[in-house]
Amino acid sequence: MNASGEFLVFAEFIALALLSLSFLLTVVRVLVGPSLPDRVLALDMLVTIAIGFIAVIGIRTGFTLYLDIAIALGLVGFLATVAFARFVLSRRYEQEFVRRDTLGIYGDKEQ
Amino acid sequence: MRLSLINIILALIWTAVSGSFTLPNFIFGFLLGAAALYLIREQVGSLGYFARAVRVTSLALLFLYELVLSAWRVALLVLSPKMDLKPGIFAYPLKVDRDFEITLLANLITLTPGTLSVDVSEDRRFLYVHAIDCSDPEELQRDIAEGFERKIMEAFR
Amino acid sequence: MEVALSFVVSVFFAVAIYLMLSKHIIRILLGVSIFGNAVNLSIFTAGRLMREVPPIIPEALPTPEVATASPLPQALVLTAIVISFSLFAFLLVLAFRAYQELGTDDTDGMRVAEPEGEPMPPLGY
Amino acid sequence: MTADGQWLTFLALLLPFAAAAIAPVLTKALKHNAAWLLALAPALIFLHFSGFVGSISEGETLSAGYVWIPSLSVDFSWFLDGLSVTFALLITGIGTLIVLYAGGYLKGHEHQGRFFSFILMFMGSMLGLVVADSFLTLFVFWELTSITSFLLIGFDHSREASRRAALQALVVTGLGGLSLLAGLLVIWGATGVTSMSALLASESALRDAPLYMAALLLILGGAFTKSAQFPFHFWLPNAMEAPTPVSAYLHSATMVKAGVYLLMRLNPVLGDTVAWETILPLFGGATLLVGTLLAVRQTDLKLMLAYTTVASLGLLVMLTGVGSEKAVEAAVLYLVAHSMFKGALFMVAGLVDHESGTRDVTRLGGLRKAMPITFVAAVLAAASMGGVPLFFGFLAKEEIYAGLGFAGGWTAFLTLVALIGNGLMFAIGFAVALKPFLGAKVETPKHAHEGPILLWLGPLVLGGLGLVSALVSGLSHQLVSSPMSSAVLGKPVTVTISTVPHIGMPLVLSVVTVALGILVFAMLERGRTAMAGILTAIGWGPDQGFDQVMRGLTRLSFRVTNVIQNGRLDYYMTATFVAVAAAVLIPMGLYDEWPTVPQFPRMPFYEWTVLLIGLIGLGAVIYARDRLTAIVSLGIQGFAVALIFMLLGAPDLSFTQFMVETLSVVILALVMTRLRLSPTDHRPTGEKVLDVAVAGTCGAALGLMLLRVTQVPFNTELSEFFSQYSRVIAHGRNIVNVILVDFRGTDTLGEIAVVMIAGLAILALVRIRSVKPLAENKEEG
Amino acid sequence: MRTLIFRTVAPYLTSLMILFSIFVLLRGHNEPGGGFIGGLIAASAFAIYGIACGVSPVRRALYFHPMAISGFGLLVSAISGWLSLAFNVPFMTGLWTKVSVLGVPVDLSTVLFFDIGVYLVVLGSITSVALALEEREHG
Amino acid sequence: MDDLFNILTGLLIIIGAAFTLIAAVGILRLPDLYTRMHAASKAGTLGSGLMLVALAIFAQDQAIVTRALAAVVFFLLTAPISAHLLAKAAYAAGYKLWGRSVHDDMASPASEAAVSLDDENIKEDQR
Amino acid sequence: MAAETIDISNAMLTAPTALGDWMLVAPVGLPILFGAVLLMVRHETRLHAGIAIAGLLLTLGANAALLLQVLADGPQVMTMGRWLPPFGISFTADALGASLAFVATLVASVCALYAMKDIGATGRRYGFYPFLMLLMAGVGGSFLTGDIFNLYVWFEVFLISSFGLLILGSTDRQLDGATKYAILNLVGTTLFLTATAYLYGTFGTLNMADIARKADAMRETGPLMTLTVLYLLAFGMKAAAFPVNFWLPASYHTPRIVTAALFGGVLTKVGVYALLRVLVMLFPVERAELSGVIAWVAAGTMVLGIMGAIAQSDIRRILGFVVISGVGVMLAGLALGTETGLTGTILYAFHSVLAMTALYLLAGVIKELGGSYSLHELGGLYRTYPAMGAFALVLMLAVAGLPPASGLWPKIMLVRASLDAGWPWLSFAILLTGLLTTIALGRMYILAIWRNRPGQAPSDAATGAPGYGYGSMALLCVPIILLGIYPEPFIRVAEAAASGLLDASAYIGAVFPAEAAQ
Ligand code: NA
Ligand code: NA
Repeated sequence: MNASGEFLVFAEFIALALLSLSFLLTVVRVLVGPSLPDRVLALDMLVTIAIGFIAVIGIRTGFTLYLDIAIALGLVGFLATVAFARFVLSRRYEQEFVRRDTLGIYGDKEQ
Repeated sequence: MRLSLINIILALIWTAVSGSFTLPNFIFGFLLGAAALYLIREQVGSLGYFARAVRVTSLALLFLYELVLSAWRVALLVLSPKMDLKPGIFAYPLKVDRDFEITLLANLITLTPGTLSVDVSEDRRFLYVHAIDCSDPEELQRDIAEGFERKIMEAFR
Repeated sequence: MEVALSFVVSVFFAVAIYLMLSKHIIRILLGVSIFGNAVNLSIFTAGRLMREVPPIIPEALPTPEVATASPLPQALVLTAIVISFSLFAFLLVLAFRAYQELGTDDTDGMRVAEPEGEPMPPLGY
Repeated sequence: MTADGQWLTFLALLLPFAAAAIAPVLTKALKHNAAWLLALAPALIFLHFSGFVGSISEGETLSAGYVWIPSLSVDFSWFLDGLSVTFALLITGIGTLIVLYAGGYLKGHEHQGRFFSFILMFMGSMLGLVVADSFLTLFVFWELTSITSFLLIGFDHSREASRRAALQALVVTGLGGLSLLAGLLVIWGATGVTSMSALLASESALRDAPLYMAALLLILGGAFTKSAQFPFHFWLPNAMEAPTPVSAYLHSATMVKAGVYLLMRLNPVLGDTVAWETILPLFGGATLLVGTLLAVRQTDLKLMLAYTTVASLGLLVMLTGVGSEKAVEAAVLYLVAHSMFKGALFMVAGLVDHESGTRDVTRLGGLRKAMPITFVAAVLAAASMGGVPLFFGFLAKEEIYAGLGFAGGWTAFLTLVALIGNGLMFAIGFAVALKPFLGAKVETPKHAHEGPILLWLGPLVLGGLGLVSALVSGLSHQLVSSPMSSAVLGKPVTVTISTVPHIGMPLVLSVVTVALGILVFAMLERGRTAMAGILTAIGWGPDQGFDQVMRGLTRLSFRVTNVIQNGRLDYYMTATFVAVAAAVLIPMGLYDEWPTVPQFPRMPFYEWTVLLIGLIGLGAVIYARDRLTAIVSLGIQGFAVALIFMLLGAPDLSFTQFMVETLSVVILALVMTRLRLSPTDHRPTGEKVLDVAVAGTCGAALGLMLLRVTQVPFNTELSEFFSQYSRVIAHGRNIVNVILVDFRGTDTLGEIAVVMIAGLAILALVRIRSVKPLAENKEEG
Repeated sequence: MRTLIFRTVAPYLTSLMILFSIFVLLRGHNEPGGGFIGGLIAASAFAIYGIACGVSPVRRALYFHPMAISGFGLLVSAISGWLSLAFNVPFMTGLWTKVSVLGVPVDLSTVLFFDIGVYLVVLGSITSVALALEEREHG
Repeated sequence: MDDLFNILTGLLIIIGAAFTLIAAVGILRLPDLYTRMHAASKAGTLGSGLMLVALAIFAQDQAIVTRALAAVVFFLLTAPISAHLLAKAAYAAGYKLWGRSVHDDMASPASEAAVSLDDENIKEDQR
Repeated sequence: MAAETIDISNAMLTAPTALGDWMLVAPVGLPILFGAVLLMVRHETRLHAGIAIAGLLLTLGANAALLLQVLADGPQVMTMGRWLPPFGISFTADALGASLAFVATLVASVCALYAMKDIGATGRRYGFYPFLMLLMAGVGGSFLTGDIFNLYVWFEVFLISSFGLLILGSTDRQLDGATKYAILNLVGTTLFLTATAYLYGTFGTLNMADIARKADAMRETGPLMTLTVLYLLAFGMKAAAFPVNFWLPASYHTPRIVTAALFGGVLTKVGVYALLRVLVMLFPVERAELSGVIAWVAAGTMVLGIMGAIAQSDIRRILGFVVISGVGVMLAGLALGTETGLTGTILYAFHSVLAMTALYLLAGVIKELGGSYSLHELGGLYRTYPAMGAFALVLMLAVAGLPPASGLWPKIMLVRASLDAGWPWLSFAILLTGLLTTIALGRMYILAIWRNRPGQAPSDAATGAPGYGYGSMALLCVPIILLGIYPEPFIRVAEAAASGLLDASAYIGAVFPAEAAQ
């Protein structure tokens, strides 16, 4: 393997490391929330990271066919977000729920 | 826009039917589709189609530039140890009024620096935009009006 | 790799079962979904693992030139995913309809088919 | 037997069922007069079986039949000897009279045709029982008598007492039937024979078999329940709820005699052992005493007769158990006599009831003028029952005392029992026969007349036969008593007793019996009061016991079922998963199928990351405060699974998993918009700990099993085959897809059927609303 | 969810996804994909359409009831299997033929029809579910 | 030529992954939903887009290039819409802006009307 | 890759397929075709019954032809896609599968007839007949497939179809019952799938004949005991064996009666079938090790089942527990594992399919004429509807194992087999169960049929026209009585099935003819 090839392997390693870290950080946001839209946003972000991850794995293994999965993710990944958005919207009138959901996050801590 | 999409669809159909999904074949299909659209120009009004393509390309390039810039700014903001944020939502008065144009504008705004389209008012006169730095809403409004909105109007009118 | 997967599968099973043991129908359904994943991973692992090489024959060759991941378990898992998804969707809507009709999503409260305090059958003749 | 004869016997056995089939139609057309036609059936069968008497009296036996169920060694075969032919004649002879009697008794009853049908079916079953050779054929007929008697006893189904009596008879005799079945199967297993004729020919094979005791007890279980031996006697008096023709038939020559028949039939192979000679006399004697004492208590004519039937059955069992030549002869004589006089007396009782509207002996009297023929029949029957000289009953009684004798302590005791029993039966027999007719005329609910010929013909014939058969005792012994005794004893014997009394102990005992009987007859009222007092003091009997058992069974079942099937899904799930954990861990432990300790896996860091994300997602689902968080977290683990698939060379799986997870979350979210949100989990801590234990054990068990499986050397033949031929024959480069649509396309066909049906079922779920008034039609979108 | 922005983009997005789904369906025999994944993508497309623009435009667009489409898909798949009957080969045997469409040789096979059936079943069923759930109910 | 492509690919994936990480950090650090969305919809999109482009360059196969570009386009098409929908829904549902937000034009009464809720209500089960 | 370089005979069967072989596919393929068509004409509800009955009768004909073929020539095989076994999915019909498929289709046809009355336009529009057809496809597939993963797929097909049938009507009781049914059954089939994953991981094959011939070799290395116990549990759950039978009493009384009839008759028998197939044919050594456990399970199931029946007031719930009790009786034969025992089990399965279906239909007629299912409220039927009294009697005798109906001979065989095996306690349990069944159903009979309607005039409830019910029951009573009075042909079939299980060589030889020739 020549130098550029070694660089590529190194780059893959770095990229995968960064992506792994990104995954974990985003998962933390899913866990801590605090509100439902925050979690949904983080889930959406996971999909975004996954697309990159797939691309890097495709490069690493040479099996570019993984790209199709990325395309599908790009297309449908946002379906979940749409569904949740729709859900959040439909709960608009349940003010109580939202209050509980947001209590002590934007209100207490930050202000 | 609609015509171009139809053109793309025609191209895709071509690739499917011809059984080889390769870029040259797609481009060939696209050209065939364009020709087909040209044949029916009187019914669908595709006259300015090719001229407009140039302006669309220019819009796309602007967008790409803005996207990179935007990502860079987010990076700086996020990585700065003390984030100094003045976020807020401002109402942007729309000049464009077609659904397609509003949508395009909103999406471009979302993908570019510090702004994010939240909603369009019911009367379609305002676009509500969330800005990460909303200390000067007028400045932001001006940027949009001079930038994307103007380009969109150039490209699609 | 099978070892790691076996461990992961254990946790999947355990979590799925823990959820299914609760009294809330939605939690049970989440458990069902995870249960399905656990089984799918089991099938996949049981067919032995192979890193990264998909069972797809290169365009130029009649058969794969290198060892690929085992295709059969993948096909089995695919079938199983589809089936468990269908069942999951059904269960979900069923739970929702049950909630509508019964007014509860707590299985302790779902006592219509087998109500509490039913009388004994007649003791005479 | 010639082929023609075999065919005729076969027809004869089926004829009652054929007659039963046409009875309703016939009765609809001819009303009660259908009895004359229907009675032809048993009469013809009687004639058919009479034809065998000659050859059998010369010591022949006949067995013939057809192959029925060769796989189970069951033949539809019959065995004709003195015992079975006598029974067949009694069943069909008395059956003829009963059919006629029923024609009169149920005249105008709306379901008379049904009644004929039932009683003819019963007759057919009983007939089949006594002639059956194959064990299982016998058993089938045995059970059929239980079932048809259920229908007959419950004939008057709108009364609770009838229903109770019917069920009771069904349960008690059903219990016996199962015992009999087990007994027969044990005999089959022990001796290898499957028919009575073969068993009788096998000499002492059964007696020497190690399972003799089991076989004996099981057979006795069948015989004692059917023949109403104490403590199973209670169903018989209750069966008096049936219309009188039923009582007259079931309790004279049939049903209850089936047990006795069985004991007599098996005496040559089961008898002559200490167990036999102890158990049978013991239970028989007890039954005799209990039956007579309880009979004293009764005022209802039918019940008085019923309890004496119990007593008589006890006597028969006792005699059969003693098993000596004389005792068996006595049993045979008494059985024949009893069939005749008891049939007659029941019919008399029914006739009195039918004409006067009551059968309470205390409310009857002075009917001799109004019902002279009935009176004659009653007296004739009672004389036989009481053992008055010149009657067949007398022969029986003489032979009983001759058979028992005063030989030793045990038989002396039995003789005493017989003496007391016979004395009491004498009294009750005459009470039934005389009390309604003699004395001053008592006002009865109906104004009594002599009944029509259909009603009095039966009792008169049977009563008369009791006299005639004794007068021609030489002939009747030759044709009936001796062959039957020989059959029961398993060796040729000749019965000689005649109407001329023996001089000696039997005569003395007979005299004592009569004296005792007259004494009791005179004091019957006082005895009745005394018995009533005693019974009240005891306050409990097997009859109440039956109710208690039934109620107790229901209550017990109710409690047990409510514990097991308690309607709580979480309990069901817990039990199920405990079973899962046990199903994996126990065999794994017992058969040492544990996995070996594995090496720590070597994997690149990003694979660890993906696994970690999956595990975090799982944890998040559990710890989620609300369900929405749980759903989002569900997305994480599904997502991780998809990445695992991708990293392990399964793009199709990864693709599908991403799609499916997304759609799962979408559908969850769509549905959740309709659900109220409440906290996710409020189980008490104890329950949570239990659940954690169960889930953890299960998970570990299934994971261990997976690990174990992956340690088996693997045969990759299938996957190799698919790789090899996927492209060259199936024209596809994506092997997974080729498996799905070609190699294993049938799986996929089923899979899409699942998808389709799930879609339809969900549509049905969403669209169909439970019926609410008014909205019904609109909802059918 | 009928916001102007979403409503404007959704139809295009839907048609794009449908195209992509057919692409995935047709190349499934050689590359990752196939009827099932294609069907899922198509169903997602209609779900998005339905969420954005309401259910009745989707129903009108599909013309047939989604469950009827699903039934048709099953029929197509089953018939692909039964076709073997005419060729003295067992059920579900792949039968291949080349036909010329406008001079371009195209491989036709029962296997392809089978996969199309799978696609239709999944499309029909999942769409039916999504639409049924999307429709607002009474009470 | 291969060397150039290798290096380009390597650089693109590192940059792309870095942007993705920045987006993730942003999601974690930024104070409210609306500001976090900025990180996700910009840095995240760019990051993954770059890595897809890297794949296209690496593959040097027209079919792959086409699909990679298509993926980027699809992605650019859907990302802003999901951001918009989520933001709008969250706002309409009552999730407040961060306390130190300086401006809120949507908080006017007119915005009540701006929320057009809920969807068509068709009961028919046509054909 | 030119075609001529490939020797197809290494991968594919080259012999042409005879038309008769298609009888193997028809019991699955026809219902799927008809189900699909029915779905396409979903709104033409008037056509449904006709199409479905036509489809079922065709299927029944194919089943009959298959059964005759199997009885005459031994196991029949068709390997799908022409791929050599074990690579393709082999449908393999032996006497067991073919006979059960036939009986199941028979009762399904009768149910389809009854459904013409029981299922209204709404039920039809929302898929009653497609559900029914696909249920039968699943059941038929389960009985005929020779591939264990394929068996799982057919299990799921009939499971999801049963869900559909169960919720048709959407009353609160149905939804409650269906929830428990669905979740517990899902656990059951998922366990089945898990076990199959382990099996594949151990054997590397899925073809049952292949597994059967490799089991001896695998016994050294593979965890076959654990595997077998897992299958026992999974299929035991499907068969509703104690202690994993909760789902059945929780749900069988909730759907439309025709659905309950079909379920009560057919579904648990598929579980029993799978137990026989897997435990007896694939893992005979393990089964023998487990026979004691199975015997206890059998005894517990039959006794607790019938006690459950005694404890109920609702006729449908009584019947649900009677179904369970019958499963216990069938498991007795599995525990014994002898030819007589298995023959008894299979014969009992025939009986149970017919009798339980008929009993549920009877319950439907009772409800229609008596206005209730509750023993507390019913009565006064005997006087007005003697024919119903007769049907009820025959069916009661059938399940109680009394002559002249179908339950007698299988019970005798099982008692005999357990005595032969030296397990008198098991025969005692069977006989006790028979007695308790007599009590349970006898009580039901006298209370519901004989007794006058509590508190009302006897003939008040006379409302419905029971024509369909009588017709359906009559159709079922014919084989029920035939099995009672002339069981020989049934026993022959059951015996053939049992011996085919015990000696799998014919089955294996049919799938791998080359091996048989050696
Ligand atoms: Na922006
Ligand atoms: Na899932």
